[in-house]
Amino acid sequence: MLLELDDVRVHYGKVEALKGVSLTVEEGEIVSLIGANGAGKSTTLKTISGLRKVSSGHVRFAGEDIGHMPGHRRVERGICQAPEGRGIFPGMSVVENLEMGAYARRGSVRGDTEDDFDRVFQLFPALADRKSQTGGTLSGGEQQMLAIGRALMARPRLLLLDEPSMGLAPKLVSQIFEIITEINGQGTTILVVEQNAAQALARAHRAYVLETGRIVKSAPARSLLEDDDVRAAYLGGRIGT
Amino acid sequence: MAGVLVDPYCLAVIEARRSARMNGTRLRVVAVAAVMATVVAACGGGSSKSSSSGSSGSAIKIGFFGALTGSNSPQLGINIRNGEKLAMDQYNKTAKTKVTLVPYDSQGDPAQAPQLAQKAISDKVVAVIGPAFSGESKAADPIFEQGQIPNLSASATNAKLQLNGWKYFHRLLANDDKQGPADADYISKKLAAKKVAVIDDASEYGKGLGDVVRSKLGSAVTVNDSVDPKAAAGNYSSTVNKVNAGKVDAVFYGGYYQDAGPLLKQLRDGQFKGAFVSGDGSLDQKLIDEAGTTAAEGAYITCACLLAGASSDPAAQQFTKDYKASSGADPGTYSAEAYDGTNAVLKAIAAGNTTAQTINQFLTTVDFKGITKEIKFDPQGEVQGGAIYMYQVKDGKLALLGDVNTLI
Amino acid sequence: MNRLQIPDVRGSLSRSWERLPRWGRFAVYVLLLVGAVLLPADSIGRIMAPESDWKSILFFPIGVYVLLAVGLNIVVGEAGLLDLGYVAFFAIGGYAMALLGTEQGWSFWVILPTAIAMAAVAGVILGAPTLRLRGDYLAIVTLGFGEIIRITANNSNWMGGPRGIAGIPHPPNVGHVSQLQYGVIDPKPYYYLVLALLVIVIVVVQRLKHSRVGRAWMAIREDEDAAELMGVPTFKFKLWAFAIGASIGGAGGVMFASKVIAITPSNFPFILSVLILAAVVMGGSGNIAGVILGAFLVAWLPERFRGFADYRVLVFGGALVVLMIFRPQGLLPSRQRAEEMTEGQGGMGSMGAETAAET
Amino acid sequence: MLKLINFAHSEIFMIGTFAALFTMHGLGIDHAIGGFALVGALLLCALAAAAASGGAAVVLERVAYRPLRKRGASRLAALISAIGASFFLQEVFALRYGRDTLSFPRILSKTVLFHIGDGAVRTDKVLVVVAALVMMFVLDRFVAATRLGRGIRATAQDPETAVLMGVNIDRVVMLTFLLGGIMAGGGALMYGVLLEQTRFDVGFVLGIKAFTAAVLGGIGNLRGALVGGFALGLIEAYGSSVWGTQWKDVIAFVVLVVVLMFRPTGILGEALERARA
Repeated sequence: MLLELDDVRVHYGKVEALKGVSLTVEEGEIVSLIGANGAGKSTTLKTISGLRKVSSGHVRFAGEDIGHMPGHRRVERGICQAPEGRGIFPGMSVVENLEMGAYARRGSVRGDTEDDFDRVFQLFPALADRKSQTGGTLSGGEQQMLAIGRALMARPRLLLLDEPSMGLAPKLVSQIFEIITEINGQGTTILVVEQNAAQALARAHRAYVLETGRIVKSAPARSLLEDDDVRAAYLGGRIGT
Repeated sequence: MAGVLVDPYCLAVIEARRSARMNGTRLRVVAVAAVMATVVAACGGGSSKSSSSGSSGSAIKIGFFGALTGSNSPQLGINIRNGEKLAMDQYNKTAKTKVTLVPYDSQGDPAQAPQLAQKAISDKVVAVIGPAFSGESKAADPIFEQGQIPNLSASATNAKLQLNGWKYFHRLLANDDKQGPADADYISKKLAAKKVAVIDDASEYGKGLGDVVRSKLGSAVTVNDSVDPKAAAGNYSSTVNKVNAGKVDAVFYGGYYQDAGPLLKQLRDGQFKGAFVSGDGSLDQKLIDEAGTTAAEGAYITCACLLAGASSDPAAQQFTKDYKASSGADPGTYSAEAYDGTNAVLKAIAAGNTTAQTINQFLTTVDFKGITKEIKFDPQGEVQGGAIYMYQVKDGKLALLGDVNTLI
Repeated sequence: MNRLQIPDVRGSLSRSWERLPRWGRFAVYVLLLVGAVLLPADSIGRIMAPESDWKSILFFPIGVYVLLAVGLNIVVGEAGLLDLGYVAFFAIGGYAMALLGTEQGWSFWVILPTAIAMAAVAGVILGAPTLRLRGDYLAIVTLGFGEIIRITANNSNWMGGPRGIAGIPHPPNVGHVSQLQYGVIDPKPYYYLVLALLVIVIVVVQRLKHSRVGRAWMAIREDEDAAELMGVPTFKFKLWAFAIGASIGGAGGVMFASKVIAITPSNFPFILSVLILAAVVMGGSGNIAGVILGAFLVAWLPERFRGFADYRVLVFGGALVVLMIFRPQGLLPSRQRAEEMTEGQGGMGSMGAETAAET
Repeated sequence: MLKLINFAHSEIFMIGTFAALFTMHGLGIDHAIGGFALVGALLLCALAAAAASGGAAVVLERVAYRPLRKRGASRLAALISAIGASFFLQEVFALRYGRDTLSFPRILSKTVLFHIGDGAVRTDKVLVVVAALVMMFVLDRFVAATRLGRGIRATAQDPETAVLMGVNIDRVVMLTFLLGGIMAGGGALMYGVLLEQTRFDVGFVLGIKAFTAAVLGGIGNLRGALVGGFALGLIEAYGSSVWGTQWKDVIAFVVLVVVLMFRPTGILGEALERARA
């Protein structure tokens, strides 16, 4: 088991945002987390990354309890997130943004990251043409690619993706998910949070459904695609590709 | 606790702290802690102090009003307070009715002056040495006037104060209407300067004095500048450039020594070779420390005050010795004036006048030979025959050249 | 967890306040007012200010600081605009009183509304070109405005230059009641005057706060962009906040000048802006009771500890740091503000992401 | 850089001037020296000033900023905390070393090299300008090209994402303060050499000027700060020669307002047009 959340509770002030979330991610899987706005999806990812404090419960990564570890050390352990809204550093160039991805690997020098750059530019050829452009001037799709590419620079064992399809044209959405599958194929475990449940469920191995801070369903992704409740709530009754 | 007066507020605080601890609520402890620390510490300081002044309730109180803390406190406060204290200590050695000194530390801030003047009235002081600054005088003197407390300033030289028709106002040295022209005369006649730069520090005192010099010198003033030393942050390069561009023979500076020192240094560094003249605010050994002995050498400084240490008069030398024994330092600017002023009040008390009104009445006729001059007040409260003295920096020391009128 | 404990206690206080019936609240207000009227008593003064004159300091600095803090709170606490030059409006009021009183011979009661209007206009003049700026940019511009007013006064002969203006008239006496005879010696009438003004200001401000204007300010404070998108004319309301805050500052200046008779530019230093801002923040910006408490402490503590003279500023500085560490939301924070804080996004933007601490 | 007005930065600078002064006293310098002795002495003073200022900045961050950051306090609270720290530090030095100006010994003979118009170009001024440019250049390169520099910029632009990239924010913030302190220390020595004086409140006005310059150029933009500094200096020099020195601050602020009206984020703009929505 690569990642395990065990009865995790998180508070914002007096409001309980996560009311005992338990989930697991196995090595090599794509797991998707679906749910409505405000269900606690992003909070779950932020908790795994260390941006939110755990009030109670455990977060285990590769057998180690990381629930109280500062966020930057979790990156060193191999957890990397492409955050919601992409979190591109607007004042930095594409290359500098990618270099930020490799930040946690202390010893990294240019030679060492050469391969990583190649890999990212192979996955996202569009970025290769815009190396020296600043992050703020990229289009939404390019920014999303940059965010994922940047996360890959850390050579993560677990890649967390928060709403990778948000605000993108449908064609780009499929493209992004194809790439996600490809990355997974190269051996990276992925936990993806999505509102676009159709795409997420189609690509994932397993999925969890989150409602108001609780996991209400967990099943293989395919079976959820057939689930009536899920279809009614998140798929608008229409099944995507 | 014995012997220390603990005022009820402090007790309340100690009590509150105890109950907070017993309740054990973290909130209270935390919220009150910061304030508490202040209060408790201050209660210690405050109460020991009030015990010392409170114990001598029967003695006659004479106030001191000026800056004991704050940026001008060495010159316009501590020098004066020490002079006043010396006079009172000497008096107490022999007198039956003792006098005590009650300090009112205004920090030179006119905004604090009214409440302190009010406090002096309710403390029933019979006279006040001060206020030290002209600015605070304007705020405090009307209150002293209404409260009928004679006040004798050893340092406030603003030339408008005496025009208010105040009966309780006195000062122990000539005002800026005398000092300014003396400076101007010295520059134009003795130094024979054709072109003069007049610079002031944009303060009430500095600009006031500078403007008097400007009007007296007239067209000889070819360069003018007004620099707030705070805004300059020690950098006078634009002023130095102006002075050099104007190719003047002399510079007059209206301001305080803290700023005159750096200005003088930068003028000399900027190759200014002419004479540097300044007023009483610059009269302090620190001027030389700050400008450096080379740069300060030869600078002229006028003052309506007599720097006792620089005088060869035997009475002044005796005063210098006593002062040093009493306060551990050489008498500074205004120390001797404060000493004379206090003695004027003490003479009134010795003559049996123990109320503010009778002391003030006595002051209208007082006439004795002080350290600095004959102490005798005109109806406006100005000391009569106040001379303007000229000092010059010689070998790193302030040397008295003499009365400006006799030098020209 | 610690963090939760603090608002809890405060919360119970405010809950019991909310449970009070209308007449109960009114009774508390009346009690407070009676307390304020009795405040100048000598017996209180001996405890509160053994080394200064209590009645005098009740007017200045305490009364005036409280008034200024209530005014600045509208700008900082309600609309969320950082103003580092509030002293400018205080100065405008003071100089209006001084110039119109000495040169035109106007009466205090004529000058007061005039000066309030002048300060409000000054607020608009400062605000109109600058209120589109945010955060630090606005802070430095307001700071500059405060300095411009002071330097102009210092270097303009018609404003008396560094000598300032003396002989400012007192307010005219009202009848023969001793509390209303405005002279040099008795500070009590001035205290009652500032108290009366303060009561009026507080009533007006609280009404405003619960009106449409107040809600608009709240929206601006929480998220200016969102407010704009929702159709709140943010610029207009920010300007209102500036003008109202400025006019209260101006009123404070008139009061101050009419009591002290002589004013100079050094009465209006930058540091006064900072002190008033500190009062607002340490009291609890946005909550009028907190702001009053903060201003009271800032004005009173230095007077209470005169004997401590040399260490006053040192201790004050240290206390500010300690207070901000333990109660960043102020001594009596406003409820909405407290919630904003726990969300980690104060009205002015938080200092950075809340990250899991190494605990 | 970190989007907060560090009011206490002036005091960090002030501490640097005192450290430089005491080092000079410690070295027994009382007259102008030259050659290697001068270089060595200046380096020692620079080291001492940078260490003192840098250390003070780090302590300041630990005491007055970090606890607030941990509590998610508003920037206003941080501003007040910094003001408190500023008062505190000033008073410590005022009480310990008095409120009068303290003079530096003359370490460098102030020889006029040549004249440009009425202005004399002097050795000390040349030295300071060169040293300042070198420091700016080194800092600029450091922030642009090193790993820590990237961490600083990332934290400034988006602290939460920076954490996701593995940036230790606490460490970066501390190092930023250290860096700022070291720069202030260098500046303090320059001030000492140029004006040969210091006082407990020496930093106050300079701090406001520095802040004005930074805003004028564009906050968080090093080159902007340089441009802003030069522009401010020119405006003040021009203002004081035309209207008199007393008006220079008024002129500087008026220019600032005009600039900000047309360019709300300074001359060069904020390096980081942070998406706010």
